[in-house]
Order: sequence, then C-alpha cells, then structure tokens
Amino acid sequence: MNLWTDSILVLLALASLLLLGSSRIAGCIRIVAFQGLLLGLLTLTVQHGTPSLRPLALATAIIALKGVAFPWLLARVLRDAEVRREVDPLVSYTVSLLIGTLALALSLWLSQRLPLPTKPVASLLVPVALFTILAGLFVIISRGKALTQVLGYLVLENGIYVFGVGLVQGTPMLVELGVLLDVFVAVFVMGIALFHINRAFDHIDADRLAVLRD
Amino acid sequence: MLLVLLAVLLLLASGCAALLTQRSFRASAGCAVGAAVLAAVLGVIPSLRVLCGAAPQSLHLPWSVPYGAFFVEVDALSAFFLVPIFILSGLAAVYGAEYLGSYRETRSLGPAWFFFNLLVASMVLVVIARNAVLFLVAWEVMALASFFLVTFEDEKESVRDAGWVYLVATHLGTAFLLVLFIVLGSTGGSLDFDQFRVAPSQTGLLFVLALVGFGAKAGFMPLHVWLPEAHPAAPSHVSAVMSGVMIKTGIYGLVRMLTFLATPAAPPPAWWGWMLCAVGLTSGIFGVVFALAQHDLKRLLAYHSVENIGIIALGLGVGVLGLSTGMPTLAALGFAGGLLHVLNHALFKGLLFLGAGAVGHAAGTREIDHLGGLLQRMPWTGLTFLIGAVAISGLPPLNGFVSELLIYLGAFHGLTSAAAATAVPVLCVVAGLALIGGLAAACFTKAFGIVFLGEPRSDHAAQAHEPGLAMRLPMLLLAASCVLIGLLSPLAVGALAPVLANVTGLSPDVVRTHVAQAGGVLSFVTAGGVGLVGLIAALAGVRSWLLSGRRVTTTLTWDCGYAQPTTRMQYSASSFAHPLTELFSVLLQTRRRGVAPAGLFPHAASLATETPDVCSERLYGPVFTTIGRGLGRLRWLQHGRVHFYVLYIALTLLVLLIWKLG
Amino acid sequence: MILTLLLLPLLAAVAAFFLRPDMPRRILLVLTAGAHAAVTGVTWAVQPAPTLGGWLRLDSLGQLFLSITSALFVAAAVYSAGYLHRERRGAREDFEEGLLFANAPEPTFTTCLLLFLAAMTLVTVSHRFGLLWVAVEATTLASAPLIYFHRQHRSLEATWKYLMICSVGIALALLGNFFLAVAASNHGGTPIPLVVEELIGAAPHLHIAWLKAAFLLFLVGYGTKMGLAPLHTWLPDAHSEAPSVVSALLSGALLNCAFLGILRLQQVCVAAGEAAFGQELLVGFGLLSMAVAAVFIIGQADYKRMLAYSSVEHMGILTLGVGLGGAATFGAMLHAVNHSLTKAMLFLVAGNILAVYRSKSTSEVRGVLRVLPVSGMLWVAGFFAITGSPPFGPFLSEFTILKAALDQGRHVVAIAYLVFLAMIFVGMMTIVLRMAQGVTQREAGGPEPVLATIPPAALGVLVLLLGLYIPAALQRVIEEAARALG
Amino acid sequence: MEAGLTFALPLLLAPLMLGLINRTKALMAGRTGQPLLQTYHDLFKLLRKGAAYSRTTTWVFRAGPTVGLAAVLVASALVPLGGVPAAFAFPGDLILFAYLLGLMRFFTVLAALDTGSSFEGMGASREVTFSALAEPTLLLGFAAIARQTGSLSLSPMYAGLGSDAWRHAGPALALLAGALLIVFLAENARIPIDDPTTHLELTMIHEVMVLDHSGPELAFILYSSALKLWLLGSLLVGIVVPVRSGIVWIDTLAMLAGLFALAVVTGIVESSMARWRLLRVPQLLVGASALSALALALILR
Repeated sequence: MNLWTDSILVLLALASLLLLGSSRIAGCIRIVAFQGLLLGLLTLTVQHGTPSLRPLALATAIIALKGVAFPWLLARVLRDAEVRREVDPLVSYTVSLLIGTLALALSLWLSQRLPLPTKPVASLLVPVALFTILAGLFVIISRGKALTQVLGYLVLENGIYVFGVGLVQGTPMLVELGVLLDVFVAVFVMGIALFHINRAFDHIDADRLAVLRD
Repeated sequence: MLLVLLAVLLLLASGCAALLTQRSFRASAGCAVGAAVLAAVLGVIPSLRVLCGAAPQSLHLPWSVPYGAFFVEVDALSAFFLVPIFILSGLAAVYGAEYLGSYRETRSLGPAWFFFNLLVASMVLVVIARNAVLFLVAWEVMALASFFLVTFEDEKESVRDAGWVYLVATHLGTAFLLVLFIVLGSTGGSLDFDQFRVAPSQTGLLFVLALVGFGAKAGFMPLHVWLPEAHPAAPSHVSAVMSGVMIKTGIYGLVRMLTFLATPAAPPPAWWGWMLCAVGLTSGIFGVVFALAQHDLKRLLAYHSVENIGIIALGLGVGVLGLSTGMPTLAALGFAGGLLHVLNHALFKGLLFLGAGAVGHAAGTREIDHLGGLLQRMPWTGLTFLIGAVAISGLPPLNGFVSELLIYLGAFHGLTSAAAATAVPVLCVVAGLALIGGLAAACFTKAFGIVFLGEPRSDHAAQAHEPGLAMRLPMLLLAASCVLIGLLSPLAVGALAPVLANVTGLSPDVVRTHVAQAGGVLSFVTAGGVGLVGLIAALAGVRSWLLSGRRVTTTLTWDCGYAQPTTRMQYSASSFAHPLTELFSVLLQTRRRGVAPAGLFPHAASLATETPDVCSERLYGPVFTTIGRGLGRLRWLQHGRVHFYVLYIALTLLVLLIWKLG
Repeated sequence: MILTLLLLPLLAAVAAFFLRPDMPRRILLVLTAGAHAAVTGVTWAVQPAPTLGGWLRLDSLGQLFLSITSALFVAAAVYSAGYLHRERRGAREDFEEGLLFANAPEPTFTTCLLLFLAAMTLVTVSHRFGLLWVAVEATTLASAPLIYFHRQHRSLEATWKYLMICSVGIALALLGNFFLAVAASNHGGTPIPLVVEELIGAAPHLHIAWLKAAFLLFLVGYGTKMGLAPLHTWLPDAHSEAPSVVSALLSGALLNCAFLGILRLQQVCVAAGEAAFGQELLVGFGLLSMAVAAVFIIGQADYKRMLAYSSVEHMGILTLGVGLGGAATFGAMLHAVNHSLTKAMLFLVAGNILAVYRSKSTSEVRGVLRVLPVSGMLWVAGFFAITGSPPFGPFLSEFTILKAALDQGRHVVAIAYLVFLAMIFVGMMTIVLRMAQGVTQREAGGPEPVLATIPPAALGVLVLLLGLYIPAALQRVIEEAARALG
Repeated sequence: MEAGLTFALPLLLAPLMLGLINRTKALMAGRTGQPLLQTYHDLFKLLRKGAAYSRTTTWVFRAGPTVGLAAVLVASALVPLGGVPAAFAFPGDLILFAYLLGLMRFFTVLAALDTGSSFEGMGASREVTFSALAEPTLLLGFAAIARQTGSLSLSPMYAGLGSDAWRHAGPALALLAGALLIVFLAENARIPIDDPTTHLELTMIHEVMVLDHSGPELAFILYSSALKLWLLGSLLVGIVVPVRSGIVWIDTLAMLAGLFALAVVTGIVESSMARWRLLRVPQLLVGASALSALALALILR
C-alpha cells in the first residue's frame, strides 16, 4: 500500500505545480478534478488493516464532490462567463513556478520542525499536504479571476484533506460528513455568487471588485 | 450626610421630571429651578455644620460593579467645596429661569434643565465620593452634562467647535486620572480612598499625573485651551456654574490627592511647590494678558478664570513649600489663601458671568466695542458688575483682596524667615501676584469702563434694558456676599481651620493658632475696610454739603473744540488695552487685518484684530494635524483587492509559524 | 433543552421558507426569537444536561455567549419585522450609484436569519472541536445571503470578499483541528477524543509542539472570522453593505462566536500549562487591532464603516483582556456583553439614520438630533457608551482591563491601550457629533416608527444599567467563564 | 501721640510739597513763581466753587474722586514717617497700602472713562499701563526691606532701616532708593514720565484724566494727589535718611527735611530734563523693577 500512497502524494504535488503553471481556466478545473480523484484514492490507500465500509463510503463521497460535482459546477459558470484563459495574472507563470518550488522547500522545512508523534503512513504526507495548502493560497493571491480563486480555495481544501485523511484516524463520521457538507455548500454558494457577479458586472475579475476601500 | 444625598436625589429626579414635562416651558423650568434651590438649601445646612466643627459623616454601601463601592463622606474639605457649589448653582438656576425664556419659542428646554441639574448633582457627588470608581463615574457624568450644556446652541459652528475642544480636553484629562487612581489603589488593593497606600517611589509620578489630570479640568496653562472656547459658548448661567465651581472640582481633586501624597510625616519634595508656583505664574500672567486682548466679554471673563486658577495654584504652591520645608505658618497661610480664593472666585466670577449674560441678553451682543453707556440703562446690573470687577481685581475692601492678602502674607513670611532656596519661589510669587493684580485692574477698568460707561457705541447698546427680577436677584445676592466676605474676613478664615487641618495634616491646635494670627491681621483689614467705607460716606456727605446751593450745571463732555462729537470718537476697548497688548505682543501673536488711512483726505479705514489662543494655535493644532496626516498615510492598507487580503492572512500565518516554531 | 435551542430556529427556518404571506412569517420570526430567548433564560435557572455524549453542553462560557446572541436576536427580530415592512418592493434606485436594484426575496432573508441563529447557537453549545468548526463555517454560509439582501453591486462585492476571506480562514481553522487531533493522538495509544473536557482532562498527555501549531492556526483561522487585524479586511465591507439589522448581528453576535473558537482551545492550552504561549499572542493581536481601528476610524467617511472598525477595536480589547489574564479576563468577558449590546444598538440606529438621510456619508448627515430626536439621542448615547465613558457599561469593563494591565506592571501595554482608546474617542467623536448636532435642510419627518426605535432603546437601557449595576447571576457566570480561561 | 503725628503731618503739609516743587521750578527758570502756599489757596478756592458735569457721566464719575481721597486717607494711616511708627501697623499693611493706591487708581480711571472723551480714555489707558508695571517694583522693594529687617509691617520695617542697615546692605539700599525714586516719579505723574503742568496735550497721563472734573471734586483730586506724593515720598526718604535716634522730634525733623529736599530735587529734575517718549517709559519702569530685584538678590545673598 505504501508505494501507492507515495505515488499518489507525488501526483498530488505535481498537480499543484501544474496548476501554478497553467493559464487555461478549463485546464485548471480539470487539474482540480484530478486532485479530487487522487484524494478519493488516498482515503482508500492510507487505510491499513481490514478494508471496512466506512472509508469506501467516504472515498465515494469525496470523489463525487471534488472529482465531479465541483468541476461540473465551475465549468458551467465558466461557460456563462465567456472567459477562456487567465489574462495578465498578477504574478507571471514562471515566477509562480519558482515560488511553488520555494513553497515546497518551506513545507519540507516545516514538516521537519513538526515531528509527528506517531510514524506517519508516508513520510511525504505532511510536506505534500502543506505544499498543496500553500499552492492553493498562492493561487488565490496571484490570480485575477474570481473563478480561479475558487479553484485555489478548492486546492487549499484538498491539501487540508490530505493532512486529515492521512494522519487523523478515528474522526467520527458525523464530523467528517459535516465538514464535507460545509465545503460543498461553501463552493455552492461561491458558485452562486460568481453567477451573480457575472450577471451584475459582466466580468468575473476579482481584482476589479475594488469599490469598497478605506 | 443624608441631607446631601437627598439633595442629589432631588436634583436627579427633578432633572428627569423637567425632561418629561418639556412640553410646557413653565412646568419644566419650575420643577428644575425649584429643586435646584431646595437642594441648595438642603445641602448647605450640613456642609456649614461640618465647617463649624461638626464631625465628618460618611456612608459606605456595597455597589455591584468591579472595584466599586458607594462610599461617600462629607468632611471639612468636601463641605468647603459643597457650599459654593450649592449656593452658586441654586442662584444660577433662578437666573436661568428667566435667561432661557428667550429660547422658549425656538426649542424645548427640557434637556437644558435636565443636564443642568445633572451637572450640579454630579459635581456634588465628585466632591463627596470616596471610591475611585464612584468618583470617576461622577467626574465623567459631570463632563458630559456640561458638554451638552456648552453645545446648547449647537446650530452655531463656533459652539460645536467649542464643544469639540472641551470634550477632547476633558476626556484626555480623565485618562490620566484613570492611571492615577489605579496606581493609588494598587498597593492597598482597594479603590476606596481610605485604603490608598502610596509607595514612596511613586509619589512623584502620582503628583504629576494628578497635576495634569486635574489641571486639565481646572484650566492650568497650557491645558486651559478649552476654557476660552467653552465658557463663551455656554448659556451664561451655565458659564457661571462652570467657571465658578466646576473647574474648581479640579482644584478639589488636586488638594484631595495632596492629602494622600503629602503629609507632615512624609513631606513633599520642594519641587512640587516650585512646580505649582511655576504653573500658577504662567496661568496667572498668560491668562490676564490674553484677557486684555479679548473683544468678547465672556471670552475675557473665561481668560480671567485661567488667571484666578493661577492665583489659587500660587497659594497651593506656597502651602506645599511650607509643608516641604516644615514651616507650618507658610503652609497654613498658603493653603488658606488658595482655598479662600476658590470660594471668592466662585462668588465674583459667577457674578460677573451672570452680569455678562444680562448684558448680552439686553444688548444682543457681547462685543465690548459695540457696547457702552449701559450703566444708565441697566443700573443694577452695572452696580453688581462693578462690585464684581473691584473684587476680582483684588482691591480692598472686597473679598478678592482678602485671599490675595493671605497668599502675600504667606509669601512674605517665607521670604523673611526661610533659606534663600525657598525664598526664590515665594519671591516670584510676590512679583507675579503684583503684576497680575495690576494687569487685572487694567483689564477690568477696560471691561467695566467700556461696557457700562461713556456713550453707547451701537443701537443695540442704546436700546438695552434692565433684566427682570429673576436675573437681578442672584446678581445682587452674589455682590452682597462679595462685600460681606470682604468685611467679615476673620470669620471666613476661622471657618477654614478644620479644612486646613484636613489638608495640611497639621495638628488642629497648631492650625488654630495660625488661623488666629491670620484672623488678627484680617481684623485690621476689616477695620481698614470699614474705615474706608465710612470715609467714603463722610466725604460723599461733605461733597453734597459743599455743592448744596451752589451752581451745578450739566453740559457736553469737554470735547476739545470739535463741532459734533459722535459716540464713535470714544476710546475703544482695543485702543484702551493697546499699550499693554503691545508690550506682550510677542506672547499674544495678535492678527491684524484692515485698511490704514492713506492720502491727504483719507476715506474709509478699518482695523480688525483677533487674538487666538497661542497654545491651541502653536501647540495643539499642529500636533493634531500631524497625527491625522500620519495616520492618513496608512490608509492604503485597506485598498479593496481581495487577493492582498488573503495575502495578509497567508503572511500572518507564515510569520507566526516560522516565529513560533522556528 | 439544548436540542430545543437548536431545533427551534431550524424548524422555524424551514417553516419560514415555505410560508408565503409576509405578516405570518414576520410574526413567526419574532415568536421564534422570543421562544429562543425564553429557553435561554430558563437555562440560567436550571443547568441543561449535556447531550450527544458530551458533545453538546452549556458551560458558563457558552451560556454567556449564547445569552448575548439570543438577546441580540430578539432585538434584531423585532427591528427587522418593522424593517421588512418598510422596505419597498420591486426595483428601486440605489442612492450611491443611481442604478436600479431589488431586494432578495423576503422568505430567503428570514430563513437565512433563522439558520444564522441556529448556527450561532450550535457554536455556543458544541464542545466537540470538529462540530464547533462545522458550526462556525455554517454561520458564514448562512450570513452570506443576508449581506447580499440588497442586490446591488457593492453588497455583492462585499459578499464575495466575505465568502472568500472567511472561507480561507475557516479552512485554516480546519487544518488547526487536524493538528489538534495529531497533538491528541496520545503516542500510539488510543487517541483522546477532541472534546474540550476530555482534552482538558488528558492535558498532560498532549503533544505540545502540535498543540502550539494548532493554536496558531485557530488564531489565524477563527481570528479572520473574528476580525482581528490584519485579518479583519472583510469586516468593514460586509458591515457597511449589509442591512443594518444584519450588521448588528454580525458585529454583536457572530464575532463573539468566532472568538469562542479561540477561547475553547485556549482553555485546553491553559490546562496543558501553555497559557503564556497563547496570551502573549493575544495581547499582540489585541493591540494591533486597536491600532488599525484607530487608523481607519479617524477621518472615516462612512459611518457604518466607522462602526465596523470600532468592532475591530473592541475585538482587540477582548483579546487583549484575555491575553492579560487574571482580572482582565473577567473584564474581557464583561466587555463582550457590553460591546455586543452597545454595538448592536448603534447599528440599528445607523439603520434608522440611513433610512431617512439615504446616505452613509458622514459629511452629508447633519442635525440628526433635530430630524430624528429619539434616534439622535440614542446615537450620541451609544457613542459615549462605546468609547467607554461612564455611566455606561463599557467603561467598567475597559477600566477593569486597564487596572489589570497596570497591576501586572505591563505599563507599555497600558499606555498603548489608553493612547489608542483616546485616538479612537477623538476620531469617533468628530464624526458622531458632527452628524448629531447642527442644522439641516430636511425638516423633522413626523414621529419615528416604534419598531425602529424600541429595540435600540431597550439595548441602550440595558447598557446603561450594566454601567450602574451588575446583577449577581451575571457576575457569577462571568467569573466562572473567566476562571475557565485561567 | 506720635501715631497721631504721622497721621496728621501729611494731612497738613502735603500740599506744601507741591508748592515747593513749583517754586523750585520757577526759580530754576528764573521766575519768581507762585507762593509756597498756592496749593492750599487753590484747594479752598475749588471747595467754594460749584460744579459742571457732562451729560454722559453717571454716579461713577462723581464717586471717583471721593473714593480716591478716602483710599489715600486710609493709606496715609499706614505709612510711617521714617522711624516714627504709623497710626496703624500690622503684618501685611504694606500690601493694604499698595492695593489702596490701586483702588484709588481704579476709580480715577473709571471716572475718566465715564466721560466718554477720547482724551480721558487715552490718559486712563496709559495710567493703567504704567501702574501695572510700577506695582511689582513697589512690592519687590517692600520685599527687599522685609527680608532685610525681618518684619512684615511698614513701621517696624522702616524703624529697622538705621545706619547699621546701611552699613550691612548699603549697595542694596541704594539700588532700592533708585527704584523707589522712579516709582515715586511715575506714580505722581512727574517728569520724566508725565508732565503735570499742562492739561491739554494728548501726551498727558494723569492730568488729562481729570479734565472734566470741577469744583470740590477737583479739590479732592488735587488733595489726594498731594497726599500720594507725600506718602510715596516718605517711603523713599525713609530709606535714604537713616536717622533712627528714637527721639521722636529729631526723627520727624530729619524726615521733614528729607521730604522737602525730595521736593526740591523733583523740581530740579523737572526743570532740567524733558519728558521721555511714552514708548520709553515702560523700559524705565521695567528697569526700576530690575533694580529692586537686584537689590533683593544682594540682600538674599
């Protein structure tokens, strides 16, 4: 199992890096969907001991939400608002990649600073999780379109998930489902907001929403 | 004790009643004024009993707020401040009943009465409170109530600005008091006054805190900036109360703190005395010099409040010097003079503000240069204003002279029998008092002479008329009390004995002996005063006997051959004060605007001068603008771009993680 | 009883969504609020039993915040009944951009309002950290549509920022939860359940490094929601653009709930002997928030934004108080009560002013005391209360905090605290008094609507009473809460 | 007995000093000049006359001279004649004295303003200016003497200014005498501060204030200014003439001689120098207070 886990983690990290580097929003959505898929698989692979029903259900739920529902929702918004690619991002893609690598280094350092009390399923787990989180934050910060920011938020969530799924055993079902539900509603509401923004402003450029200041 | 509390309750209740009945002018004014007068009667009785030697009474009830307790006490010091508070506010209320009548058409006066009674009640509480929280609450309520009274005519821009300055000043002052009381209470563990324990290392800091915090209310230079703004803005009966007794609560606080900080056991360091003398000199001289340069009668009076607060501070300074050098005579005389001046200033400054209000009420303007000849039109107001003017100039035989004499005596005593180190400050006190006295006389000859004498300088002034009885009676009573205290000064000083024992911490019989000595001196003064009055009467008799049956003609003023003297040719207030304002022009920074007469046959020429307060112009104004500009530079932080907002979050997180875990 | 508290607003929300006619819905809203408050009142008499295996319980800390929320919601419900009645149907002109806009459908508004209440109640009663997180996120989602009640550009922008920033923050808090779980994983043994009491009980076994990390994430995550500088950026936009009644709830109730999230973990830290770690951070954030608030209040051009920044300031005061610990914690808890009541009152009054003057610009509003006597009076009184002048409640709490700071010998902190308070006083005074006093062209427009003046007036009376007398029961609860925080 | 003497002498002899001054000036100018007793004659003439009042004026105008005379009369009961004690002596009487003169000035000025005439207003304005500057000098001088003699009452203070005081603090006393001389000239409206002889020039101070007074009131004013001259003079001479024999008539005679000498000196000063520009008068007065401050410094040392 451990090999699987590691490879999935590596793929996750690569996906995040790819996201930093890609300009086509549709591509970004696909990457995030792919990450959701990987996340679902991860929930299965990290389970040691007898495969029970619970992780299976959770995995399906995750894949259904992060792998299918969200991308579909965002794709619809994308279709309504005729934007194809992220024109002039605040940080150019090469620099983004550079910062991405820096973030990777930082997350490695942080994971050194935080020795796990118990041996983790995979040594890569903490750094990848942190890196994905940082990548998500960076996307939110550096991309102009509101849609891309939602994607960033999703990546951030994914990173946190990697962490949770990998390290936290025995979280009660109720809490996990509540968390999932919240994330779902959050993205849903954001989608609606995006829809309204698109209708009201005829654009979804977050950096042009700057009337309210001081 | 209970009577005083009853008075407070009565004031509060009547205030609310006035608010509820504000539909009818009569009803609200009626219950407010009635309650104020009744409360005055109720409150003065126990205060006088304490002053006459009755034991101080106190009341300690639990109060469910943090560190709070309803702990009140009427001791000699409190009683001494209670008397003027009750008397002056009672009289001012009567005066206000008629004075506010002119606004009855334009607005409802319920709030005015509510806040007036609230102000009086809070002043009483401030003076009797013995718990820091209670004191601070009363102190701030006092500030707020007076603020709303100051902004009574808030439709005027100037009034709003005055209110702004006043509120800022008093609030910043209170900040110092918060620290002061907390530090006082930290050692003893309780904020009750009788639990205060002062660590010797802290006394200096505490003294400075008290000087600043209470000085802001009392109007010490350079914390006085709110005074010349707020007093003219407020209705006159309010200005009388504010200037007469409210700013004295600052003095009360300072003296009360001295009872904790300076005892014969632990005498205060000499620099406290030096500091008080320095503050007194600055306030006194600056105050009177700025008063000289004013055109607005009430503004002039406000600056005189600064001056008189300075005189009081001089007295306290001499007293503190006496304590620090262990010279009881010096201490007794200094404190006696300062405290007696508190009472006197309450009387004559209240009187003068009421008079100024009557003038503004009758002539429709407070511009001194537009007035004149009012004595013929308002004889009673004129007479009382003259008495007040003589009293505030510290001239015998009225009460102002008595308190200044005591301070002089203390200073001279220190001068004759102290080491040179002590002699220097008291020497400055002597010189300063002399200069202040001379300038004050100059200023009030100007005020009275230009406003009430000569010919009217405007139609308003020509149509002025005597106010009704409700406004005249308080002025007459105050004038009478000025004369009485002047002539019966030994009694007044005798009543000070318990207060002095309370303040200086000297043993009562030591104090009594010194008070007796002072009383001896004052009996001579009284004799002189009586002799003076008698002589005046006799000479007046002689004069009329000489003139009886002789030819007494009335003509024009001798006009040096001009064909048509007009009232515009009279000497104006500005020109009267000009030589002195020229002398102090460095200080005053007077602005001149106008057209000088030019050519062989000059036509229209004009001159307008204004003397803004140098502190607010040169000190506070720049400071505030700089702070404002500096802060404005930081506003880009909230620029409206959501990316950067998230960036803030990320950076905060990273910084914390790296800082705390790195 | 706790379940009643939760289900009452939930069911009412469902009902309100399907209830078509307006009048019954508004009555339902008010009734629900009343019932909720009544049940909350009962909890003061009888301690409700923990449910769901100790996940839901009402300790004194929760009870304090629950009571604040419930009280505010009553005022808000009554106010909004009148408010929704006055709001014009259909498209109308936006007074700043002149564009046409309509309101969100009223059922949605009422439903979200009730869901908001349910979520906040859940925050106050849940002792399971995961559940707490779910509840806090739920408050965000329930309140977002409320902010977008007026469907015009600025409110949409505000909503977007609110969603984006708070979601990011809350996500970090979730990470914090996971960190906490790691800290509680108990060295291979059976992990300690993430319930406040359990963690406090097993505090010595916690993994300190991860606990600290978890605290940092909680601080940043819930701090974003709470509006601590520099994470406060969403707050002025949301508060200024939301309907005033919503702003009142956001500022008075929601921020406290977010604070509760931090406090819960602080309880655990205290038990684990790491109180100092959190406290110094809290002091730092408190002072920083006050400073930032001072910067933006002075010369603020929009009076609702001014109130929002003042909320930032007071959240700073709360954190400062808790950070100082000891008597200051008592002051902070008391201040939470005072601030909520006062700020809600101010926002409601601001709504009345906005309704008449149709402008949020401080330079265009003059003479409120003449045009709206009652609201004007409340406006000025509320200003004096919020800036900590006696005889109003906030004075006592701020005084307590100052005294604690000085008694602990934290002179720098005390001086900074006083300086910021003074700056904010001057800044707010300049704005509020200019608005209240003076003369204006518009003449007094008849008596003010009762439903618009009664709630703020009631709150104002409460604040005044709290400044003159603190009931024994409240004193007890606050003391217990303070003791729980060390 | 001697108390009565110190009180009675000024009442009788004060007008004589004015006569002396005028006579001296006349002689210096080579004229015969008016008789020594001219002032008495003027007084009686005025007392017998009627009065003319301006319509503008009020009772303040009529009260002015009366109050002024009363004040200066009371003041004259406080001033010792060198070693000979005054009628009344108590600690602090020096302050009462100074403030009684202040009271007199206050009402003179008000009376002047009551006429509404710009001349009198101008005079009043100058009067208050200069006196406000002269007052500190006077009190500082008193302070110096008090410090020197360790007493707070004029009579013992001057009794203590014997020849040995000169031996100890000669320079200080000399400075003091200089300061008091300036005060003397200023307060009594003499050259170089003021010119008592003419009434009409706008440069006048004291004399222009009484333009509108007539009859008995003018007599009051004349008499009280004479008394004032005597009193301030005796304060000055009391320092300069250190005769403290303890025998009343010797001391008295010495003082009288001193006073008349002072009158002569004043006359000589007036006829030998011109009135200073008004702008320089304040400098002179401030200089005077500097002198007395210096004297104090010497004594304190």
